[in-house]
Amino acid sequence: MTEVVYFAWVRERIGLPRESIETTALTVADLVAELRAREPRYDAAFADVSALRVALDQQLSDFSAPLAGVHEIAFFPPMTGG
Amino acid sequence: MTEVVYFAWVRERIGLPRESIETTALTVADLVAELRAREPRYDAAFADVSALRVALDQQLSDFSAPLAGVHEIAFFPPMTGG
Amino acid sequence: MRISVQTARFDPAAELAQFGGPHAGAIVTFTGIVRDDTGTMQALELEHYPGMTEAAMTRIAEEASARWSLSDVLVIHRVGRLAVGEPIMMVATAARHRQAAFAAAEFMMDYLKSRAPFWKKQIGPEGAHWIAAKSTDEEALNRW
Amino acid sequence: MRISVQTARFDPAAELAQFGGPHAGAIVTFTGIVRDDTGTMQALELEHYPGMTEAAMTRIAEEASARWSLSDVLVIHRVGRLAVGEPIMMVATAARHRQAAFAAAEFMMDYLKSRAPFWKKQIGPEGAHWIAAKSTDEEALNRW
Repeated sequence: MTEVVYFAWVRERIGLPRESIETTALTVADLVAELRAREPRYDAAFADVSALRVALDQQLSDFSAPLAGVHEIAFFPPMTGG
Repeated sequence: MTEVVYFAWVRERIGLPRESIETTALTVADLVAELRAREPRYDAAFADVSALRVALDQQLSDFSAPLAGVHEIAFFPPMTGG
Repeated sequence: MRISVQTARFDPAAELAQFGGPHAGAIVTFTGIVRDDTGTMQALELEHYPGMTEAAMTRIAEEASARWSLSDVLVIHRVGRLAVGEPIMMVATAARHRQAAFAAAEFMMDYLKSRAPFWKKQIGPEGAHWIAAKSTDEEALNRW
Repeated sequence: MRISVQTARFDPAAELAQFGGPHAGAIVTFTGIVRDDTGTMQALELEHYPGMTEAAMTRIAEEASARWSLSDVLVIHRVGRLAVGEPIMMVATAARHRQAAFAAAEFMMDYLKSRAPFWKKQIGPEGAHWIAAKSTDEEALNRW
């Protein structure tokens, strides 16, 4: 099982902060395609991945990264700290 | 009468913080030549004018500046504030 | 070194009073305050990614510390609901010389803006909206 | 705006507590502290040019304030005899954005270093010597 976590408007569009999923996706991009196929709210949230960032096990990563060995995948918009 | 003011090591070499002088010097450089001719301690203090700065009526100026209308001339080393 | 992610309000003056260490010649602080540009903002809400946030702040502070030989470093960032006029965050750097203290503080600010997982939501009378990242914030990283 | 040349010690934290004004989003402070690089320094003595000093500090603060639209600005500089570890001087800037607050503070520091009439003398067990200006301080002015 893989934990998928959502923040900010990604969380709001999908309607939940985190979920455990069973996936065979090899890369982040594969997982995104899988999620988009699920339901319109996922499709809407991931419509423009250039507006999204991804972290694998709390390290910033990118959409082409492999998922092997990853426990937690987080999707969120560009950060606005400071 | 013109007030001449000295700071930091210029003051220490000349041995006084300020003096009133009667001068017919037209420029700062002329005044420096006049002072150097007075006594060895002035000659020593003004030996290297590139190591000195001058202010005319409390405005930074340079050695070629005219003295007409100036009331207070200050000589000092480069500033080290902050 | 002090790193804190907190919901509680903090006092930048009290933080400065305790900051520095014995060999500092130069101390720089930056304080960010909730600003109301529109005149109608009711609050700012800050979401973050617990765990990753602390790790990112620590990494940024350690990198600044090593690169500019800081004798002390501080990063505080609030999360949760903040009112206009309240401090959001603060960084402080202590170094021997002013250039190092300034550079380290600016470096930390640039990285916190775009590389620490915080998201700001502005709450006004007509609802809430997420503040978008600025491309200039991403570009600011290029100078380091 | 607050400009002060003073012999009395000051408290940077207390100054920060009072600083800012209602529309600031970003506050930067710089504090300079007497540092003992040799391990044998007994005191630092600061001489200045009364009258010209205040005028130079005011001019520098007004220029920074206009150029970066500061909502508040502070410059304090001590003169006389200072012990190791005591604050020498402080600048603070308040602006809407962080870049303006940082730039204004660095600009003021660069100008205070080389354009305000202060001279530092280091007092040690084997006597006193005037601290020489650094060419890098003069060069720092070129960036503004």
